[in-house]
Amino acid sequence: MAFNIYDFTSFNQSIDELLYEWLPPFWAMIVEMTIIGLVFLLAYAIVGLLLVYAERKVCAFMQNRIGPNRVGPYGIFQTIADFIKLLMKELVYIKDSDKLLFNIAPFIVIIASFMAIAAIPFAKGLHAIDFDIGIMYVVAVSSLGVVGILLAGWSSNNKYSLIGAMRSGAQIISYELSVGLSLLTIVVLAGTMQFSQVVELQSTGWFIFKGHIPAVIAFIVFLIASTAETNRGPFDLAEAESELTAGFHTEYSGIKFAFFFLAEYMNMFIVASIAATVFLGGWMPFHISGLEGFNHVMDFIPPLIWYIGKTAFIIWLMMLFKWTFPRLRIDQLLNLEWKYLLPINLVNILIMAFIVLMGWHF
Amino acid sequence: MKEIINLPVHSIEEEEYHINMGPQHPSTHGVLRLVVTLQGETVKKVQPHCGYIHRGIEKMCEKDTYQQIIHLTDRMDYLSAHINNHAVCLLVEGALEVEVPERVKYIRTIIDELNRIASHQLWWCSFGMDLGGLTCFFYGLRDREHILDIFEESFGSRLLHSYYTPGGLMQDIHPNFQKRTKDFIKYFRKKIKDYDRILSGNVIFENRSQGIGVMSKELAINYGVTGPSGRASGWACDIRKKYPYGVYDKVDFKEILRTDGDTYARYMVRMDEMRESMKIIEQLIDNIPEGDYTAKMKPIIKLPAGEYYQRVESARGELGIYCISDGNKTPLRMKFRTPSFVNLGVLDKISRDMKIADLVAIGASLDLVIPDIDR
Amino acid sequence: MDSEKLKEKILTLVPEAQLEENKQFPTFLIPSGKFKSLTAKLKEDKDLDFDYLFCLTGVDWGTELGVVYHLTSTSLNHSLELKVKTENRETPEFDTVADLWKTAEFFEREVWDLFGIRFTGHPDMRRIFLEEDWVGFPMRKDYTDEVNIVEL
Amino acid sequence: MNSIYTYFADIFHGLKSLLIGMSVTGRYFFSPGQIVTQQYPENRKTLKMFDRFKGDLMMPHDANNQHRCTGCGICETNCPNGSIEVISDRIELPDGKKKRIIDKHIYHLSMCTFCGLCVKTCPSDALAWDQTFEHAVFDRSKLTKILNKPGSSIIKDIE
Repeated sequence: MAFNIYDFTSFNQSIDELLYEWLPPFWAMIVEMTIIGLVFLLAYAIVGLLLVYAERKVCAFMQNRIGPNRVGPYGIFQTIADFIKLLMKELVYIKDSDKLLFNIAPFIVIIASFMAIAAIPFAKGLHAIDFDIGIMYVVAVSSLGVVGILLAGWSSNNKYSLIGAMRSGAQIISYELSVGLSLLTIVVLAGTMQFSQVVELQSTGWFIFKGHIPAVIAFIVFLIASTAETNRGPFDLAEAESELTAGFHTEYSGIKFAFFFLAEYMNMFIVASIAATVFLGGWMPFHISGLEGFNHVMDFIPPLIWYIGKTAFIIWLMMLFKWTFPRLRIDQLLNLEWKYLLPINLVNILIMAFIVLMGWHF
Repeated sequence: MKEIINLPVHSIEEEEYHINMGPQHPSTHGVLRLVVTLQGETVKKVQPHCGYIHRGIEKMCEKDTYQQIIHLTDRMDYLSAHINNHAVCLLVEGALEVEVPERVKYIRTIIDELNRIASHQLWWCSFGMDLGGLTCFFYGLRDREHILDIFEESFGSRLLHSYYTPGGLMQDIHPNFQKRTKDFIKYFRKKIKDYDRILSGNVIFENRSQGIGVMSKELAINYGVTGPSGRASGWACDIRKKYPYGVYDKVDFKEILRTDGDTYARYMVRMDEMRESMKIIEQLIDNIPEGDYTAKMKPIIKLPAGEYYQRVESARGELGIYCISDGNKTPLRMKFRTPSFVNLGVLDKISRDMKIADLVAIGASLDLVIPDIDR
Repeated sequence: MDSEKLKEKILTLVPEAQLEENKQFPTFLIPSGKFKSLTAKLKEDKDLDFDYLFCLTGVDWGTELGVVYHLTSTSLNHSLELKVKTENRETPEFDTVADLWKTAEFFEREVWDLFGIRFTGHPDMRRIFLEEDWVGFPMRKDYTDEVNIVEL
Repeated sequence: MNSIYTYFADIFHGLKSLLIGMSVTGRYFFSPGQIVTQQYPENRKTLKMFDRFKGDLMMPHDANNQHRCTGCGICETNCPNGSIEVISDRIELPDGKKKRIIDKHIYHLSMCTFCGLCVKTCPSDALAWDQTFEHAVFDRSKLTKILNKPGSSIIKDIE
């Protein structure tokens, strides 16, 4: 296979062996973890900044504007300038707030999103850890962030924040179901929860094409539910700028606010990565069976590019949602989940199981 | 320990709390403060507190001549400044029994309607923004800019024009005025379809607005809610039809009426009004008669002693001016019955037992302009 | 109902009312004692059916304080102007019409705020624009404020 | 059965309306030619205001440094905000008559509401609107301007 030239497995292994040769096993592990941590931290910050910039540019183009264009060429340093500003801003102390929870909340949110990244395969062999229950792990960990949001709203001693946090709690608990079930549909098809295997299985065709209509439905449901889970428009009820001013992070300033801000964008990146990995084949190139020449050309595009392209497409879709639709009301939001998404999802998973049982999938 | 036991027991469902919406809040469109009593997320009571930009325009009018009053009325409802000016001009002209040239009437009617479209565009974009669709805001402002350009070319300013004077106009319209207006109508007929596609037909929007803040016809009359908000409840209160001024009696246009009285009806009435306004402009723009742009007026205007009431249809409803003159060059009392002030009164009534999100939608659909409330 | 008939009808309802001639609308000066009963009849009577109070103005004529009511009937299309006046500048007080026409609730608060005329029976008689601790009533002719009012 | 039909009809109607909405924003995203933003400080050279634009009050002077203002003060009385002050002087003409000329025509831009009454009522057309609009200054006193240029005089025939 042509994409073996882009395989990171041997590269990683050589570093691993080298470290264990030089250092005692304990220290080798520590150093390894530190390296991985630093790489991820760096990638996290860069992706976050890029996404904020991309959001501004994308929404500007949708609104007939240019967007940021003053700091650096095409305004690419705008977000960096903004983060420097946020770093230097005063951290306002809120009277009668629960200080411990107030300070801890942004970290919970950002750690939850950080943990979820660990399981995502960026290319062959390029992942921090390859659980055999990777999908389950990501779903479980990404829903931890709501604890941070609830604490932030609760501890701020502000009614706007509290309403925002409560909305967010109700919302994420509901939509967690749909995210899980729509991923489960694909797990039924794939027969595994390991991300690397899920991707390998798609070398003959992406699951969204393999799984007939149920996979398409699951993809749409996942898009809707994951948009809701990341608290992005039209499901941004927790922030609800025109109703609650800023919702749960009304009282946060400076770097603590930046954490929430960054976590929101990273959550978007994570769910987009999962959608790309599970439905669109992750880093697997696009193949059409029978067209060998075409497939060969596709193989020469590095898997990282494939992965980034697919993720970017889904992120673009989510931005399109946010900048087109008006916001839902809280009861309509729960209606959508419990009356529409959940029943459809349950039926969908049954159909998928039936298809797999009969061997009708490609 | 005993004290704790004897504390009054509140059940969580019954407990109410207050939040301050405003004076600085994104969806009050200015410095209006609403003290909202909430039970969970359900609105139980809304108490508006106004006056944050009360400038005492009525008091200032008592010191100003009638020409000078014009520029104060600009600053009440700044989104339909021309229509406010028109009311003062009609009041003075009616009191002095001056016959203004036909040309002036035509031009005033066209500009009023352009101003109405501009106002409704801004309402549309802020309405979309209040519901969470931020892109609407930019589309509305983008198209409004074309009207402001027309205004700027002819009268030199974009928002507060002071273009009408008692008896006529400050200066004649710019030679480009007709061409630009026709271009705009052509442009906006295309763009208004986008408005419908992005908001009117959207399922989320329909769910957010239908059946929200229902106002019956009797309620609208009792609270005096005029303008598009009143017409959405089925109350035919269009001053342009009932007491025609300008050349509204010569043009063919429909009074948009809806019977539902909810937020969606108020929205659709305004959308249809924009189309009706374009129809009015199309009928008039090629037929502006030649003539003077102002009637002969004395430099110092003194109204005969007496009382005068003049009303016009502003973009938000009935704008009434009640003027008591004692024969001097300044009025004894000038009262502005501004539509936003009256329409605000109904907010508490129709937003009870709705959610906070609905309160925002209802407030936006009433199209309140805060300087118009406070004056 | 045309204005002549309307004038007769009002005069039969309140014989003490003074008709003012040559006005835009039929205008009556109503003694404040009779005002409450008259407004109730104006609203309830099916021949009059004044259901829309379109303007309520507080006026300071120099010596007298008063309120001007503009009423119209949306079904019968006739209008009426009512005035009440008082020479009492210390504690002027009239009956409220906010129970008949809800729109008067805000108008009357505005009149109280700027003219200092109280309305008995008003559900929420607070200042509307100014703060509660504001001294004086700014729209009165004898109101002075050296600091904030600039004479040109 | 009917309720099931409406359930699915609702879903498809909803999805369709959402797709229509997305097509609008999506279309604008892929047509950057429709961008309307003006790049303000960069386009200063090409940015031209309409000739009727009310930016700043000015007193036109001709090549001989002569203006048309007689100092009658009508603009001052007509100004609603007191943003114009006319300080006039009396000089003796060679034939013994006294004539009023302006000493200073002071204009407070900070108080002006651009109502245009001064320009309209001026009997000798001495005032006009200027099209400048960049009025930002660091000191408020700079907004008070003297409209007649130093050493200027009145054109002969103006009464």
